[in-house]
Amino acid sequence: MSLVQISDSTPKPLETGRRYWRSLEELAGTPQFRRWVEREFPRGASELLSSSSRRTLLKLMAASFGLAGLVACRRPQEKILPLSKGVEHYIPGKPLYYATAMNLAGSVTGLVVEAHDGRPTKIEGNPRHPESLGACSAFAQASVLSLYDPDRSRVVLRQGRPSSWEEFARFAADHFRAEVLGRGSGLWLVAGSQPSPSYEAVRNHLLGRFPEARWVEFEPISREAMRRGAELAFDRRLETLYDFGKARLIVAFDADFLGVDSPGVRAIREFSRGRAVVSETDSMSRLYVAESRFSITGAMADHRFRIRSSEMANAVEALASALGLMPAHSGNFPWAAAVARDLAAHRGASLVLAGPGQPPEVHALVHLINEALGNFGHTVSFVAAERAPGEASFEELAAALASGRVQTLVVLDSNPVFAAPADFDFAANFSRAATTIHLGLEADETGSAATWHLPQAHYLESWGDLRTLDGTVSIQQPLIYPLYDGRTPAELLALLSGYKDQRAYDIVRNYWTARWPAQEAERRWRRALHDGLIEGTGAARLVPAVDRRRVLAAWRPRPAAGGIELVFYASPSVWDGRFANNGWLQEAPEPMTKLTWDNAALISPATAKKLGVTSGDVVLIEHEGRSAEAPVWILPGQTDDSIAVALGYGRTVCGRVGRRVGHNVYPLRTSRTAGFAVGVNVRPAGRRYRLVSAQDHHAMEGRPLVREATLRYWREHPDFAQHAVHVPELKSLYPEHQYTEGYQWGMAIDLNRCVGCNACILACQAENNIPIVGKREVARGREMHWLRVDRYFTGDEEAPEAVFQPVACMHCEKAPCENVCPVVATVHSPEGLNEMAYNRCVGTRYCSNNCPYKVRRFNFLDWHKGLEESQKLVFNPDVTVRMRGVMEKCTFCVQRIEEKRIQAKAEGRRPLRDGEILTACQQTCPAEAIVFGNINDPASRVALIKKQNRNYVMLEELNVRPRTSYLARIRNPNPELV
Amino acid sequence: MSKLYGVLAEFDSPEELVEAVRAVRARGFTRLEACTPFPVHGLDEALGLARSPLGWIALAAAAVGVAAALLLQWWTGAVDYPLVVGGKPFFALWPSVPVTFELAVLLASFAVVIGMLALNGLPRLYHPLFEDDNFRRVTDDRFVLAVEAADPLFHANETPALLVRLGALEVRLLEEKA
Amino acid sequence: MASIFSKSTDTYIRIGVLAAALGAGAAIALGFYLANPQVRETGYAPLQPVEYSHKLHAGDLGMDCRYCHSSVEQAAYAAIPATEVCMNCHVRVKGDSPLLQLVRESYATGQPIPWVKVHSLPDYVYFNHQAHVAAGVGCVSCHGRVDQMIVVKQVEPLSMAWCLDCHRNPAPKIRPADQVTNMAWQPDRDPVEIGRQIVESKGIAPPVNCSGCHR
Amino acid sequence: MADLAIREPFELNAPLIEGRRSYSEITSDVARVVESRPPRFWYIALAVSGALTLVFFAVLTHLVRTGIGIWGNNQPVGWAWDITNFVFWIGIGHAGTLISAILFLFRQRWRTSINRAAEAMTIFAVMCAGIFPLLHTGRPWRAYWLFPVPNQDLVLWQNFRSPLMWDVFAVSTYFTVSLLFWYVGMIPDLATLRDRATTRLRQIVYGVLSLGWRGSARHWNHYEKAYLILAGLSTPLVLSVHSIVSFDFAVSILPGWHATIFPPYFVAGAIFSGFAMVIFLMIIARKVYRLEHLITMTHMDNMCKILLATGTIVGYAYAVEFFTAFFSGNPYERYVFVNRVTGPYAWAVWTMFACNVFAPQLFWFKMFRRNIAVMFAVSIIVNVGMWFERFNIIVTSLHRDFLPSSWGHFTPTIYDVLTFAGSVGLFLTLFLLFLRFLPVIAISEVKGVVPSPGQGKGGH
Repeated sequence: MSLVQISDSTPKPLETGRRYWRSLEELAGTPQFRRWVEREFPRGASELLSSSSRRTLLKLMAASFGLAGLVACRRPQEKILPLSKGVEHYIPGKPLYYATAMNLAGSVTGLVVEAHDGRPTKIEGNPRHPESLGACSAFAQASVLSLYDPDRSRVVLRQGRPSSWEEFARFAADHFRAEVLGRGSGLWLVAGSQPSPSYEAVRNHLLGRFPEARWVEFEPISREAMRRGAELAFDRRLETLYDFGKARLIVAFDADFLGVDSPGVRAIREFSRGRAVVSETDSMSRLYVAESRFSITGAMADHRFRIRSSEMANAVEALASALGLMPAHSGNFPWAAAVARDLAAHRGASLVLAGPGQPPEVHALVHLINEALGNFGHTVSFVAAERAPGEASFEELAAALASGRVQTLVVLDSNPVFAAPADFDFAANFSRAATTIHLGLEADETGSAATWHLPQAHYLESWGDLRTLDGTVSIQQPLIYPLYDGRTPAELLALLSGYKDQRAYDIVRNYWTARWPAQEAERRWRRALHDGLIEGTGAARLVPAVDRRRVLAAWRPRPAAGGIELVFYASPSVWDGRFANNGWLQEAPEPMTKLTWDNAALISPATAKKLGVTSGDVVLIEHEGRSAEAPVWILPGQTDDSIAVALGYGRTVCGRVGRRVGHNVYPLRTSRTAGFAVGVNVRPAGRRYRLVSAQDHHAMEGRPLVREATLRYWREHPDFAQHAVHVPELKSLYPEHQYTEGYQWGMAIDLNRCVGCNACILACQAENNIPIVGKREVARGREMHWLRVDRYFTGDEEAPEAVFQPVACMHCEKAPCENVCPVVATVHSPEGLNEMAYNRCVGTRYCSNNCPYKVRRFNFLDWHKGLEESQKLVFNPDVTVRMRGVMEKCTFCVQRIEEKRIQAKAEGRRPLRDGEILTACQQTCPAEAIVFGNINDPASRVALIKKQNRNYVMLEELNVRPRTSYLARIRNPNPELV
Repeated sequence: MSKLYGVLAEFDSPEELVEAVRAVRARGFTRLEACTPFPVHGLDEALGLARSPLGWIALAAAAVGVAAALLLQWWTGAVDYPLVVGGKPFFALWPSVPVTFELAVLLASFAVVIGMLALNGLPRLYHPLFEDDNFRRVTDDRFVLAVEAADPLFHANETPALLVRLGALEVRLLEEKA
Repeated sequence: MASIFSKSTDTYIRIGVLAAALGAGAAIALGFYLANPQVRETGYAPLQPVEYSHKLHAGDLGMDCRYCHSSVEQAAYAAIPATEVCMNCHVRVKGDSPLLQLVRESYATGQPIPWVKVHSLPDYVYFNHQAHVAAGVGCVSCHGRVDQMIVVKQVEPLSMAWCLDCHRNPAPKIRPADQVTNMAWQPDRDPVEIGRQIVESKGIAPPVNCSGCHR
Repeated sequence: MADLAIREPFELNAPLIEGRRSYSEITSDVARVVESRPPRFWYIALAVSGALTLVFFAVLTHLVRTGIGIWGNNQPVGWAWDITNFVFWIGIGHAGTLISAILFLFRQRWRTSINRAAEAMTIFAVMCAGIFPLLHTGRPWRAYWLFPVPNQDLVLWQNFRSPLMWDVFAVSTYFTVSLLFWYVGMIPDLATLRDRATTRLRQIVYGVLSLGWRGSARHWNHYEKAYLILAGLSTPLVLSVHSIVSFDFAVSILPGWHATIFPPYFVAGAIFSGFAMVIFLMIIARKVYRLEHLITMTHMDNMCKILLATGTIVGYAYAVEFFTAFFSGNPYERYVFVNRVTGPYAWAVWTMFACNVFAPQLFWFKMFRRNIAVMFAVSIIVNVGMWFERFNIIVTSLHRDFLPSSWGHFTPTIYDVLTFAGSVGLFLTLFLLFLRFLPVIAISEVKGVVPSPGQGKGGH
């Protein structure tokens, strides 16, 4: 991709203490940029027709002679735009890496972002950061695409008409005065959860100026129920922290802690370390999951109990009573006793948790159980959670709005008009406030309804700081100057409140340097920027005592409610709707259903039979007089009479990608049924709707693709994985090609660690410029993901087990694809890579037909057609952007291999170190399931792993000698329960 | 100014033509041309034509084809730019068979067709015989024997008479344009 | 009636066939000549917005390539220098020359100078200056005697075939590290011999597989 | 006149040419077709097929401009109708050379009335076929990389291990040799047309095309030798072509493709479909141009027998395929065949069985072998069936291979349909033009098999 060209056109730094790029802002305006853009993507003939280039042509003819000259004229003239002034650390074409942090609904992940010539192109986890440990989630990986989203709001809107920050500043100066707002009794502010010290300082300054103003934190998907539960148990507002690494035994009640219930990645990393086994003698943790929706956590479970969310309380109660914490229980939970015994045997090393969808008293009871099991201080700990001064609940805001007591409503980085609980009819009352101000990345449902809409700066454009649950603070530094003149929430509050610092950079820098000794300040600041976190931050861990009386007093036994329940959950693609316009996420298959570009009402086969519907039938769901429609998708393993629907779809005021994608079920979700609603009425709407799944077939057909065993079986048959299939003695007609020299690249994927979180898919997409194709083309089976995660169901249809298997090009030593390519477009490198030369490919698709793993992807159409300039900036310049008509596939991130190799050459031709080269998928994998390296070096990690007895090769009997092998999945069921 | 080409005798069955040819050659005539609408078996022996050498030409061409094909596949695959393809050898005989065979057949076929035309002196759009109006029927239902004037035994009166005796339907002298 | 074709027809036909054959041969030969990268690509020498003479700077004044193209040893690109670099000298030297008007403007306004790219490779080719300089390939090997060019001109085809010649047999193009930027290097010994020794000592083995250059 | 009949091993006692025909009658019978104004039917047919041809080129233009995506192909079904059509047409293209070459070597004289048309059909079918491998590529403007021409930029060559390369050579060789064979065979007849020509234009055109042929014994001597050698070369060639086409599949590792019986199985199928197409075209030609006495019931009858034989061989091949799949014990192989008869494309497989195996069985009965209506129907049914055979081999094998996770489904788009229909149009257009301007029957050869007026001297 000739975007590498931009390398020579890096703009000059901003004149602040800290220097950083503002390339687009600077270039976009200039004619040079426009011209560069035209040269960059030449319009063929038009090149010669424009008078200016005809002059060029004459010049060229003068400058060159004869045929050479004539021919040379056909070359479109490319411009090189060098800097005017140099920039420290910056070498054109060399990527730079900056530490920053991302906030998703209050969960913070520390990141390291790769910038090519001023363009952030790739997000990685920050190894120093406790919530990342080097990994990052699919959301983080995809967030870079949102940065360049051309549908982001670009201008200040007043009553929907273009305005300017200047105009707004004049308005604010005039409006946010004591004379107008008085003590602020009519002023309400709603904000998404943003745990940020400096931001809170500005906020508090504003609330200080207007003491009667009310502050509301609104997150459609929040941990509020957990905080309330803690309040109930400890009579204090606390955040609960889990250490899954220390837990040898985990019992999860409706808690998808590997999935959407903890959007960070620490949980996965800790959990998967607990599952890591090298030899059959090792011990591994055990996971019990009781849940209604079949989640990826459920897929990892050693025992999974299908229980409706509305009965989860009874299940917890049953466990509590089995542990002797409550009077004996009548409910029918046969496993409770055995689980209780198991827990009792793991005092201090076990962990019981409930999902954020469960009511406070359930969380309180869970705290009681954990305390009784001696888990406090080991696997469970707490930190204080402060409230903002004058913090009010969303309910109060809704009431105030309804009664017209809200004059001025400021909405920061939040979309309540779309996502507010249905019982508040917030959308209707929103306009009752005289002045509404919305700051957001897009002019969404709320923005378009507000008096003022202000473009917000993307986090990659923003200065700030972010605090994780455990109190660690990271500095958020921008990678690029705001593309569309956006501002951060802190900047807006500073503007409204006349805070001493007005610019995000000053706000955060001065906030921290003021807290440090002057002579230390600069060093510590630079250190914080470099490390991505501030030393010495981190809240004190508390181990309070549970007020057992309160907990039990608050507990009232629930009769098992009849009817069908409706469970709401955050979409692993669009979360609460905020990523709706992110194509990468929309196209990423939902881990369990493999659905793309949609949400659906997930129901069990039995329930489907009962309702007389099948996948694709639209059903009308009614509850308390509210109703919404959604297409049905039959998901084996769903709990009967329980419907799960992902939130966040069906956005109406949204960019081109996400508008009207999927079905909006917020209209069914009230403040009391945030987690689930019981007794909903479901009936077929008599319509069908095309749902598109990236995987049409869900059984392994008895083929030994994913190999698994119980821990016990493994101990009895250590080599079960190799003997799953008989491989006859294979002889070759020809002398075999030997791969014994130098580096020989290979990969091992541990199926016992992979949790199917999709992070690798998104990482691969970002690293390798993989296009999205849209729902229609996915339906035709033309998705382009180089790396896919296959999900198979095993066992009985109602209560199956699920396994995940990441599949990318296996780089077979005897690659069947290579033999059949007529033009040697795909051949083998001396280091065992199955190379794909796009520029040689004529596109016969024979290779794909002959690939037993079907990992090759063909550009059936020009997927990059009509990209806007800003979208082209996300491309990784080290990877060719493939044109229509050529085949492509996983390259083992050859660009990363070559980068390190060249670096090693430059450093005196030193050998490459093991682990020096990380593939994109490996680097981001929260579960550390993927290991890549030189199998020719017996000491390398990958070579050692391939020696393990769980190691096997998929379709080994074909004798294609893949370089990627798998480690068999091990389950660790409780002997008492099998 | 035109000179005599020879004498033309028309027959209406292949058998009579063959008979006539035998008879004429028995009398020692050598410069004969016998034209028929379809291949008449026995006629070439009667005329004493040699066996066509086309078989050898085809064989030689096929051999060239085989050599060329093997050389091409070996040189491009193993010498000019050896690439590891599916771990296979740079050159092996079995995978080379199809191309080799096809190329052999291709060259042989061309050789045969071109050889046939060359041996027959075709294309030759003009020939004295075409000057004769009735000669056209030779591609329809007539069997023609021409004795060229260039033949030492040729006699402007004797020869036609002879042909008439041999059962020719019609006998004409043919003038050739200069 | 007479024959359809006159006697001469055959002569005409034979001549025609011969001519056609020769014509076709000539056309093919010409096609190959035009398609030859050496012919097609070399000689490109666009005029630059600033009349910068490499002959003057690199040749007569003997400046080292790396003074301006400073990133050549650390990056894939031998970047065009920032205006700043020009001004390092030209604040004093010829500070008021009209030829440098654009340079001074650029320095003042921060607007880049729109240089025209001369040596341009396809988007799918990943040439890396750092690697080649580290190996000891002289600038002159690909760029020619830039120190003698007033207007920079492409002298090599920069085609894949041309790259491979050297990747298959690097010795003739390899020189001691300190001679890389020396345009006029004339060793007393046989340069190929020197190259061979360096290739052995450094263990230089240029890739000839696809992903060496295409990713 | 039975004593004058040429006795054939194939059809025991029936004259090849009905009624006693003199040489000139035969000549004018055939020449008439070219010399007289074509019947109305010809114009109607040409209009229809011509229109389809235009559609064909329109679709192909759209294809090259937009991409393979306009078809239904996908992952895992990388090949679908495109290659199905290719194999279909190549198959059709087999009867011609077979009749001319193999039957010639076997001295099957009854071939003389049909070989010319059959060869023409071959050439047109191969032309249709050749278009697909070129235009099914994602970047057809790079398709020249499939030919070993020196490339000065990349110095890259081809991969001669790839069956697709073998195809390139096989198909182009087959086309060239068939063309030569056809043309050489026509030279004497072109001379006949030249000599009968009444207009100057025709005289010149046929004059040039016939290269000055004058039927001299010397000509015939070399000519017959050449024809014999070409026949000898074409015989292994025609067998090799479809064998190599079958390698495209047999050499891969895909269950349902990776089968050793493919070469004979494909060749039999090709002859089968080829003869079906010849019957189809001959029935039309003889009717429209009243050539029933030259293309006699005997010919039709013999072709029906070949249809019966090859159809039965094909049926046997199907059976063997299933047997080997089950006998192999290879679960993937087994699944493919279970899936063929029970899976989403089962309807296509059963269509194939019905059309290819059962329909031809009618020809065990003489009444059907002599019933034009039945022949016509069967010839069409068989071609439908053979198209489905290729569809089944390609699509049903591809859509469910090793990993169930990547199983998929293929649904054709309107462009798939138009492309195929268009290729049929092109084929018919070319054939109609052939009927109009070239000798549809090998005049000189037919004369060779009718009794000579030279009585008693007993043939030749």
